[in-house]
Amino acid sequence: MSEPNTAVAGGTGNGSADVPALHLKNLVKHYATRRGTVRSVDGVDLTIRKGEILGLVGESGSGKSTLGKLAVALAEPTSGSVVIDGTDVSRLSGRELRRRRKSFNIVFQDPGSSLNPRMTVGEAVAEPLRIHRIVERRGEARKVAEILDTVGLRPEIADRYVHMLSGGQRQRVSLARALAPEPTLLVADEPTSALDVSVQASVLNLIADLQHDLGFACLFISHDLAAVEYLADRVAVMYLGRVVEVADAESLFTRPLHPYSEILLKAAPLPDPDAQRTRERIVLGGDLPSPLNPPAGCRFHPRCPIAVDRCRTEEPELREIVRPGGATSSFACHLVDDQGVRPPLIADMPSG
Amino acid sequence: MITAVLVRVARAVLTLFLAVIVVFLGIRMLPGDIAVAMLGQEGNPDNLAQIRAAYGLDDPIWVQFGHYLGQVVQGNLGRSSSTGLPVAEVIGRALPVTLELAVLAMIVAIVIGVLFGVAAATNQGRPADWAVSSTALFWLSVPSFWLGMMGILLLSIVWPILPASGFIPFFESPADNLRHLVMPAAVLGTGFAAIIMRQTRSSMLDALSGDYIRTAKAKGLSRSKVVFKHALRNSLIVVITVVGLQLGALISGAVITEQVFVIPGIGKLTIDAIFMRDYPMIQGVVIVVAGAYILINLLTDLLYTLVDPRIRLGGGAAS
Amino acid sequence: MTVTTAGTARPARSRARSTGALAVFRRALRSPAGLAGFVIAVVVVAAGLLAPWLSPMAPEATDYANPLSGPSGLHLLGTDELGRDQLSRVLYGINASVLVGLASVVLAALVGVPLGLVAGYFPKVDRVISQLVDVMLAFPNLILAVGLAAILGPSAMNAAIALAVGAVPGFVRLIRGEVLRLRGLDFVSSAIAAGNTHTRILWRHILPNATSTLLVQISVAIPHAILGEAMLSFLGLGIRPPTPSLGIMLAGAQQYIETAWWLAVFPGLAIVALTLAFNLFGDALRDALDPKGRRR
Amino acid sequence: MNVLDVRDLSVEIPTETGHVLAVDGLSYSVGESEILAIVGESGCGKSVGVLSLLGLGPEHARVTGEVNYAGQNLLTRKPDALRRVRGQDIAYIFQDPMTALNPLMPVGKQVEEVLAQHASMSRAERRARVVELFELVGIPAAAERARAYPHQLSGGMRQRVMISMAIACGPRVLIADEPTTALDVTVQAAILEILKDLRDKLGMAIVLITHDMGVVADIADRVVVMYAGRAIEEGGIEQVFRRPAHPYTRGLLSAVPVPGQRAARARLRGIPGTVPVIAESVDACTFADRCGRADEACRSGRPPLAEAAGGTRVACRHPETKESNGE
Repeated sequence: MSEPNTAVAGGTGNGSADVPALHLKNLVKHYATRRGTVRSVDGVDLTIRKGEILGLVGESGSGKSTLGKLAVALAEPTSGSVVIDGTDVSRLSGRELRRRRKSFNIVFQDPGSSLNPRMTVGEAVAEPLRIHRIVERRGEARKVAEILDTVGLRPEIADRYVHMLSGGQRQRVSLARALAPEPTLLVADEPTSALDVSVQASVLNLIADLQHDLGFACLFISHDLAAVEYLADRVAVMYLGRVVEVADAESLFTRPLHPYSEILLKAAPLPDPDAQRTRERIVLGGDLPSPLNPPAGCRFHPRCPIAVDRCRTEEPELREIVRPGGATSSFACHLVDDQGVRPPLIADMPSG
Repeated sequence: MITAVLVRVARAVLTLFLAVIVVFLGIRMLPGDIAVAMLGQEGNPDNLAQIRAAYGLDDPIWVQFGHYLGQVVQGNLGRSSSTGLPVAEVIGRALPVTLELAVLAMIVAIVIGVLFGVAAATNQGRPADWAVSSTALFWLSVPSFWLGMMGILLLSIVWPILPASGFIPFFESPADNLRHLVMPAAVLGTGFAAIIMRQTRSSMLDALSGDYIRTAKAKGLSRSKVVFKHALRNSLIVVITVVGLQLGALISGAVITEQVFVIPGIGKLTIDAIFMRDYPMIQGVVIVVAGAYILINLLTDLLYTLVDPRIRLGGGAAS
Repeated sequence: MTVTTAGTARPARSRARSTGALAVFRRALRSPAGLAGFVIAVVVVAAGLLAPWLSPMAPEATDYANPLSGPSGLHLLGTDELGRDQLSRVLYGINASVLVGLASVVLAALVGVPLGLVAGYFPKVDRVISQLVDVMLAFPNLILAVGLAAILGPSAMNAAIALAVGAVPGFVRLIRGEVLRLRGLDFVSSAIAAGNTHTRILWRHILPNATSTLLVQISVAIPHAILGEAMLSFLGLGIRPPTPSLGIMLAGAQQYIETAWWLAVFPGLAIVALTLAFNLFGDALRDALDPKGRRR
Repeated sequence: MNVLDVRDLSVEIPTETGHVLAVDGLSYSVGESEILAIVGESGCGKSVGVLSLLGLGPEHARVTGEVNYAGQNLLTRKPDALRRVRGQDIAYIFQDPMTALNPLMPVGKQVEEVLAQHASMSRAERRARVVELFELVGIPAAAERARAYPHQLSGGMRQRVMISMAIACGPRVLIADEPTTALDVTVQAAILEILKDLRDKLGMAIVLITHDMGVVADIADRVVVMYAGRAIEEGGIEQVFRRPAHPYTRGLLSAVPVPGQRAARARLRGIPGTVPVIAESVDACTFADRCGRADEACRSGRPPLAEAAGGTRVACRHPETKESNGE
């Protein structure tokens, strides 16, 4: 695997500004199931710099949620490493891992199940403070009120149970809880997709504001391209357990290099009839293959409109190029040349 | 699929093996000397020594177990200490009686249980549902042996139409056989009917609220097709499991029913053996019953796999 | 990609019901059947516990003048072959049934709940525990109880132990299933991510969310245990005479069923009242926890 | 010409905590070959509304109003007559194609069932027709797939099965209840293409329920925006997207980040507050509590649907007049 040279090689060093907030090295997670081995994450290299939001997009079954869990040591990798602030946390266990959990945290998709129904909001937010001994008991209530205030909740809410809150409020509490120990890395796994459209906006705004104020690095996982475009500095695209493209958001959304990135972008309907109906359309044939048995060669080749023989046999490595304007992009596609040029996709394929 | 079945079978065998160990050790953990227990306090030392030698009680316990296991595998369960008859033979005579009772009871239970369960579910919230559900709840609260006594009181004494006790083998007189078994089977069966009815009702309600039921309705299918072709079949999967589990409980129920109606089946044999302190017999009966129960559970599991294509075929797209 | 929509007509409010044990208990009391069950249970249990004060005579006192006499002003529920007062004996019998029943359920829960918690949370331990549970389940419930009672010898305490052993697998399986379900929910992942220890996750995050399910299971296990005690005593393997027990009374009544129907009827009715009350309330609890009755 | 005409539809659902007025005086109509989108957030009554048209809504729900189809009011028809309409004249597809298909029946059989119910065909004819239908909705290896069980198919294939089931008897109206919500975007695009294609080929009217403005923009001809059980704005999609008059419609549109406008980094504007649960029809605007421009008039009378400047019909006393892009 070639490593993006923006990353500090090896991820050594300590606390210096160059150490990435998160560095995933050749990360693999296979699950044994009754039907065989699911290759959920299958060799991912990814770096998140300090204070940056990296958007991770992909469809169901792409392994993006598993990647999120690996990144905060909620799952143990089959191989590879998860380096946070210079330390491989995937191999830590017990007390040391628990101590380190102060510096990275996660919020989940479903606000209905991500908070303990038997705890009040205050208890939920105070718990990480107690575990990591951040405030003394006396100052706890004040600290909790303060944290609730930063996520836009009134202090009275501390006495309520989760089932008394709306979805949006619950997601704010989740954020408050996750950010209470002031982590340097936050993984947000589809934090808005279970919410109503009108509520999604305020939660996206909140994440943007909090990130701006607190400066944590964020892995923002979503299938909602628009949300990712709104929030992320850089974007990674996953397909069947592999990252197929990483680029700054501007480049990715204006000129995607990998065919899958482009198809994904064009499949998301725009909330504007004129634009939506006049744009070039590419409808993917076939289905997402099973992660039990990913295709040989490039994993996308069975659905790729421009696949050639080489794609069927040889798996493309992630390559990095510097694009006009100085930004860098990484991609895993044989058909993109070093100038970032690739054959156009055939438009209007017959559906099915 | 085949490996899954083999794994399941292997598990059942392991469970049976462990069960045999438990029974074997359980009997040996009895307070006091088995030989004394067998002979009673009057046994003289010579006899005790004889018994010990005959049953190998002086050997180390693993030797005894190895010996016993070897015998069990060959189908030899030892001799009764009270009558001297081979345990396997005695059980062999009692088993068909219990099986007949159990099968009759199960038929009663399934017919009544499924029928009324479907009726209650399809009339949810209406008086019919209320009546059926309350009756089932009441029936669950009635001890079966008391139900048996009440049956005898009403149908054999106050209004004598059925015999109060006893058993006539089927091949001697089928009619008499049935006359003697009607009441025990009804008593045992209706108790389980209540359990099956409740399960059928709740899994039917579950099935009826499924999205695919809405699809079936949206297709314009008639109500009976929706209920029987779509909902019932899906809810029966759950019912099958429950019926399988209840078969074991039915064996327990038979013990006491046989006691009340004086039927010479496994249940009566067990209780008599307990009071006679006939340990080889107790050991034998418990192992046979456990074996039967493990077999039933195994068959239920396999049946389940057969009925549900999601388990049967596996594979397909991950979802 | 699950987006909550109005696909089902359930309004948001009903989905947000609290599943806390206390809330479930209160909801159960709000249903007429649940309230009735609770009231009857309280009355019958109280009658049993207050037997020494309520019963007109000592349960062993014999009225040789009136053996096997039917219900009358003197003996409201009649007398048995020794002329003992049935009402007094029934009250004492309820007392014994309730004590044995409760003791066995408490015992079963004390053993079963920790085992279930551990089995559900630690997959490696689960293999051992589940295999043990399988072995226990290989013996039909009552056969197990009968066998154990035979080994331990007849006594109230031993009956409770024998019944408890039979009830343990139910608790283990239920709690294990509940832990597995809860473990799959994000709040447990969130608790791990917050840096909690396993003990604290089990104790503070998982157990409190399993209490209502446990409550339902207990309410189901109590009538089971009461019926089980009655059966063991009926077979002569439970409470030892002359201590009055409903099961023993029924066993004795068999002999006189043709002449003294009251001996068979009243103790049975007492058992029915007791179990029915608990069953009614247990059902209401289950409905209160899960209105669709999906869980068993 | 209108194929389906819904007048003043109300649906009241009893719940444990009192009843809920899920739909409150909803009216709309859809013409031949027209795609009408009903859009709104969860709990706004859009699904209950269309399910209640043919008695598929929650049990014990009280449905009032008129549902006019082929010169008859469906709400007054007997269950048997209604059953003949279902699947034959008006067909449905649902959100989650996994749960909407019977897990224990091969998918081909499930499609055959509709044919058996409404068309007089032999078994062989039905089977052949199923293969034809599968091919029409783009299911490869149709004959083989017909024998598969739902769990053996992917989400996209399952939804294609649902669609083929719905169009089996050539219905005049297809009601699609969030047909792509459970699917990935690339699959969503394919399913939407199929729906458009079928509309063109078969000329049926489609009522599409969705919460996604992008889907509306892609496929609909007209749109009804629902809020708390009521239609609050209605019009051709050009008008509704260009000059939404209701503050809620505007809020919905500005709450979604617009792709390609990253450079502007315009802040998203959510709508404060939450959707209320309505117990009975109130004589006021139900959006007033979340609306910045609400006044006494909004709280003291229900605003009627009236023509707005932008060409839509809107239920608002203070409609917006500017183009939405001009903000």
